[in-house]
Amino acid sequence: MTLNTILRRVAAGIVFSAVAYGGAAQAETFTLGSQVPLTGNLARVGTGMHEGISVAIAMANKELGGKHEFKVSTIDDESNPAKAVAAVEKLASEGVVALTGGYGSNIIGPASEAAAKSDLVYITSGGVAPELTHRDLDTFFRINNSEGYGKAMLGLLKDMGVKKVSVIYSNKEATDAMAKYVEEGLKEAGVEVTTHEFDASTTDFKSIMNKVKLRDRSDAIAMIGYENDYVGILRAASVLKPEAKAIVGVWSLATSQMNTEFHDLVQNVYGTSLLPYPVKFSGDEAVEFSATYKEMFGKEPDYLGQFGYVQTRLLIDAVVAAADKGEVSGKTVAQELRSLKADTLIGDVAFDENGDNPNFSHRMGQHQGDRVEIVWPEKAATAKMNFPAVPW
Amino acid sequence: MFELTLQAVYSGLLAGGWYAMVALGLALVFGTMRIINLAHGELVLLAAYVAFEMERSFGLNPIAAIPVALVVVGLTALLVYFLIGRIRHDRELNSLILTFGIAIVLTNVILMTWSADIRSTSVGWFMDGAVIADTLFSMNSEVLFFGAGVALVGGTYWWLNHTWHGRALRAVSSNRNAAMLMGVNPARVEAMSFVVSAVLATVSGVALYTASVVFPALGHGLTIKAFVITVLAGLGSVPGVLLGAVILGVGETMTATFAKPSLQELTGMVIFLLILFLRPSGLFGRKVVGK
Amino acid sequence: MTMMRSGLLLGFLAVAYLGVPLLFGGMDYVMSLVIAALTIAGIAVAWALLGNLGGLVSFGHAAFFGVGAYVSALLVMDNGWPVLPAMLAGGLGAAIASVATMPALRLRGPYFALAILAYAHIFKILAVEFSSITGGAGGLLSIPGFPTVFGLDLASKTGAYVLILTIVLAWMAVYHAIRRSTWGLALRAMHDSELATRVVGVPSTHLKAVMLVVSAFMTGVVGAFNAHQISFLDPEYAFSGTWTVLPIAAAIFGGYRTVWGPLMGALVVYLLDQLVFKEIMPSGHQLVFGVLLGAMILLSPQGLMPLLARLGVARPRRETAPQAAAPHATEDGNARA
Amino acid sequence: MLALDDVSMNFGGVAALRNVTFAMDEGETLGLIGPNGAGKTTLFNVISGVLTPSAGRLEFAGKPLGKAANWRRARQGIGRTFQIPQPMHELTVRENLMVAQRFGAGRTDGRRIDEILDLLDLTAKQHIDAAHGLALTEQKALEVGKALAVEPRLLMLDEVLGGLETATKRAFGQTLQRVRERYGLTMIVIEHDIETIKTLCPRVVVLNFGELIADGTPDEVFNDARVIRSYTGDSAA
Repeated sequence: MTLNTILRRVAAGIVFSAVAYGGAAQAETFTLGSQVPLTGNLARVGTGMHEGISVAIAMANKELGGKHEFKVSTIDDESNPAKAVAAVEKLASEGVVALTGGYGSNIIGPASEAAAKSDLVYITSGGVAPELTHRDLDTFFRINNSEGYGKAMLGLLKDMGVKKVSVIYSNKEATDAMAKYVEEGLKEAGVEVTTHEFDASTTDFKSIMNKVKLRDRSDAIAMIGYENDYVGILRAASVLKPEAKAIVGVWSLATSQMNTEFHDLVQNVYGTSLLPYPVKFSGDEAVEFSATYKEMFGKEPDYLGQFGYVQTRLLIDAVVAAADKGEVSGKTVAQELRSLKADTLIGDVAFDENGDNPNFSHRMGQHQGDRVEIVWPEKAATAKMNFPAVPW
Repeated sequence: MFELTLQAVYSGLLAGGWYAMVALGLALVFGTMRIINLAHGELVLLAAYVAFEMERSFGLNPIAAIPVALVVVGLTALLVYFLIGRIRHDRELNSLILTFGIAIVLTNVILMTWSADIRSTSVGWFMDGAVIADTLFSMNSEVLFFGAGVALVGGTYWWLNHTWHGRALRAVSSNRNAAMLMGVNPARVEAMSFVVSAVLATVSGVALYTASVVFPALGHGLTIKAFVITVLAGLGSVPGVLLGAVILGVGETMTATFAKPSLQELTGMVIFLLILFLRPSGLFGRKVVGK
Repeated sequence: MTMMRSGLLLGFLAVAYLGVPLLFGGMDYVMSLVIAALTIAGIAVAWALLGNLGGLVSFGHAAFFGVGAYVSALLVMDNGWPVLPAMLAGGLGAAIASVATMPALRLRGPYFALAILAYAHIFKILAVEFSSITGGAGGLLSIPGFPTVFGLDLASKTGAYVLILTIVLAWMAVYHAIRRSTWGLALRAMHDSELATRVVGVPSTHLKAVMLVVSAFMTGVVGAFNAHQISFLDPEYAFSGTWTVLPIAAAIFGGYRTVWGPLMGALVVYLLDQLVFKEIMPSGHQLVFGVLLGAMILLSPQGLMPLLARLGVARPRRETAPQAAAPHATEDGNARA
Repeated sequence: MLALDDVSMNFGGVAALRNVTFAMDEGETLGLIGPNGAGKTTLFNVISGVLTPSAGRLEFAGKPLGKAANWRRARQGIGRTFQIPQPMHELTVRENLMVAQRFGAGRTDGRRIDEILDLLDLTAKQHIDAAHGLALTEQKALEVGKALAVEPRLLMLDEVLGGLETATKRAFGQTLQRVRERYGLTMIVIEHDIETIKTLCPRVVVLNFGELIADGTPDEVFNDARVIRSYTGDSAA
């Protein structure tokens, strides 16, 4: 098979699918595009978001009751920016009405620019870098940002009244940025900070923890990494038992999965969390979300699913609103999104000029026994925080 | 300061015992066949996942899962051996590309079978602290598998020197043609080196599963570490593997303690290149690197 | 024969420079795929040059790709260089970096392969650590794109396609020219008979070193191209193993001892992967690369092009019988006097 | 032209050459003989830079050779052949000579290559794959051809006549004579065949167990008691 025949087939395929989708649009069916990492080093988080997107589609279709129908066309970007761009372009050529997905600021950057070129709205919860919303893209939206995570972590640490904090962080893009943010915030508040940067391939954290224990002697330990890093750090801490009063992490930590799979290890550990676990239902949407998620995937929803769900739900609402007014385009959907104010699973969402959600502030949860309780901010708390308390 | 150093050396030592187990499997095959099995790390990882599956499905203790893992890893290793045997031309380099391909296949098979989630044992005992004199800290699993590592490396050493199979293997390793003249069937010896390598991979994989967390992308890094140690040791030196592994382990923990933890990987790579350039025969072995 | 060959070549050039943009220029997705495939092809040609002529199998071309990308991006962003000269400087930077890897030339096959891999690791760690220059783990965002040259906007899909196509073809021309020269003859001979070439005056290590520098330069320019095309860079991406794995798969598949092999291999492997295998198995389709590598090594280590040639599709330059594990002459010639 | 002073070569305790000393004048042709394992090829390897001697000094054309690499010595004018022919793989016969000329002599001169091919009777075979398409005699001729293409001043031939039929051997011996006259070469010839040595070499040097035991005209040497003793029982002589 020569290159040309391959390309010809591709071209034929694209023409065919464009026709097919064109026909479908008249039957009030909208296809959303989703470019997410299902393989590569972001596979885990991408898959989580993807599940949330699927739940949003299922719930929306049920609610809309045949008036409109939504489908999602998903392409794995393999955690690679070039492939993410190609994925967006392919989805655009298939005639999707908007895009939901994306993980990693470095991948979302070029992908959302490609979306803008095709006049498609791109909404995500996977990229928290500040630069993303300073690119003058009218079609880019995100429901969370690093300030939201950082504010929550800082707020908790400040409320604890700790004097000295050891920050242990992975030298990846998002974790590195977050660590800098937390470090500066703490210093401004007059808290003494030491930092320990580690490589993503590190598995034995005893050396770092020993420095925290013998040299830093800090009141609190802040971890900024991913699940495998947390497990490694917590295991090292459990063995070495530094005299800290609290150990705090960010994403991927105060989750039901960590609570069940690493139960003893994570006791009293804090992490960002939107909902307590088991979910204490507040409002119909959360109840239904949780039920649908369990039905579809046979497990408790986690934060990735929640974010994926919320971003997609908002997008669907905007598409429906635009359709009801007569025209679905990048411009109209963006307009709808910008004018919307919603109370969602992750709190109030309203987008500013840049497509950012300034309302976004995370909550901090704490593993307490079989539960993850929300302990910060006070007004959202479902339980008192155990402090001082560590897993060991 | 003193306490930090002591703990760094201790942690490095324990890591070294485990590294030695991983590396010896690679070094053994390398010694007999002059082939670097780039899928070795994936074999280690495969054992870890088999232990995980046994624990998840049947509630089996990871130690008890070793026989099952051994069968799976052993058969996979023999398949690798069989495929290498089919290379016709320039075996030394082509086997590198072949096993590289096999490593990619295994990584993706693991990913598709067990997903990208992180996995670790939930048997609490492995993670409990083992403290010596209030100054040296580790987890039970680390001490256990350090012991297992030293015992296995020692056992392999004994086996190579005191059994006929072992001697045959050494004979093939030092001079294939001469060994053939002595009536040794090199094909069988090579297959045997793969089996022994699989045993080592299995135990080290289970150790990994109990002491750390596993995820599909881990295998490649393990192979590289094992190769670094093999070069450090020099060809045909079993004690060299153990010592090389400890040097790497301690070098890493010392870097993490006294420089920056993020430079830990760099230490290994720099030691590796220095040995290659300055002392290509390794620290202890026969010459492994031709001009 | 020669007439037919130049006819074929002209036809190919016409299709590549005119046909493809006219047919697919409007389809961003298809163009993106082809650009990505050509990027792989550019590295694959460089890899093949080193593998075939230098006799050196590298497992760390990502090192040169990343250095080229960083040098070019930083020259443009921090020093205001125009993009195209900066790309050449990126290649130069990679060439200079390759000088640092030269001690590895003394090493035999597998050791060289893995030593270069170690360099790729080291460069990546350095890129993370020297964050004041490189932006550290966060990387560089919004790297300026290509300019407009002779009325062609290189920043457009078609423009980027023409640019990378030109780069790949230029590298193939260099590969071809070196291969045909007496240098190329000596280099190819060195692979199986190094001593025999040395005693007639061929400084084999020097020639290998030159091939390493040339290959690194080529890879660096391709890395620079990618940085300006994707407009972002971070250490993990720039030094990713992908930049080693895919080109090797492409070169092995197409046949790295031919000039056209790496290009054909890259197009077939990449497009098949993205268009076919990705559809069939959404997760884990990289598995196919592994299978492909293994299958080629076992079934046709000379690659697809020679395989097709053997089947009579195209005519090879000269058939060389595979040496069935011929024992190599001892290092010191025949030392038994 | 060439001078060896006290040259020794040890392989891990085994002495392959012991304190070998001799000198040659320009234009001389020297026969190098001795039983198997006497160190003849080792001596070639030392002179051509394939091996670095354990001790001793070498001088070529008035300059010390020092530690110059083997490829550099080829450029300085030392050409050699191998006992087991080592054609350059993947190249044709002509390309073998082109590479040798380009790198060894530092120039490209097609006419000289034609001439060498003609002298060695290889013209008809010039486009054949050198590693796989040649008969033994042709392989030996190519060995000589490569060494000649380097445009050497000293040509060292390692049993280029070995293993050939008697008639072929005689013809090839004459070819070598012509070559020497044509290019005015200094030559060292390793050869087992006494007749060939007698016709080609006015001077003969004998090695035994790495030691130089005789140096003189063929007649002197072959009547030397030590030489005869060294060959006793050695069927190859």
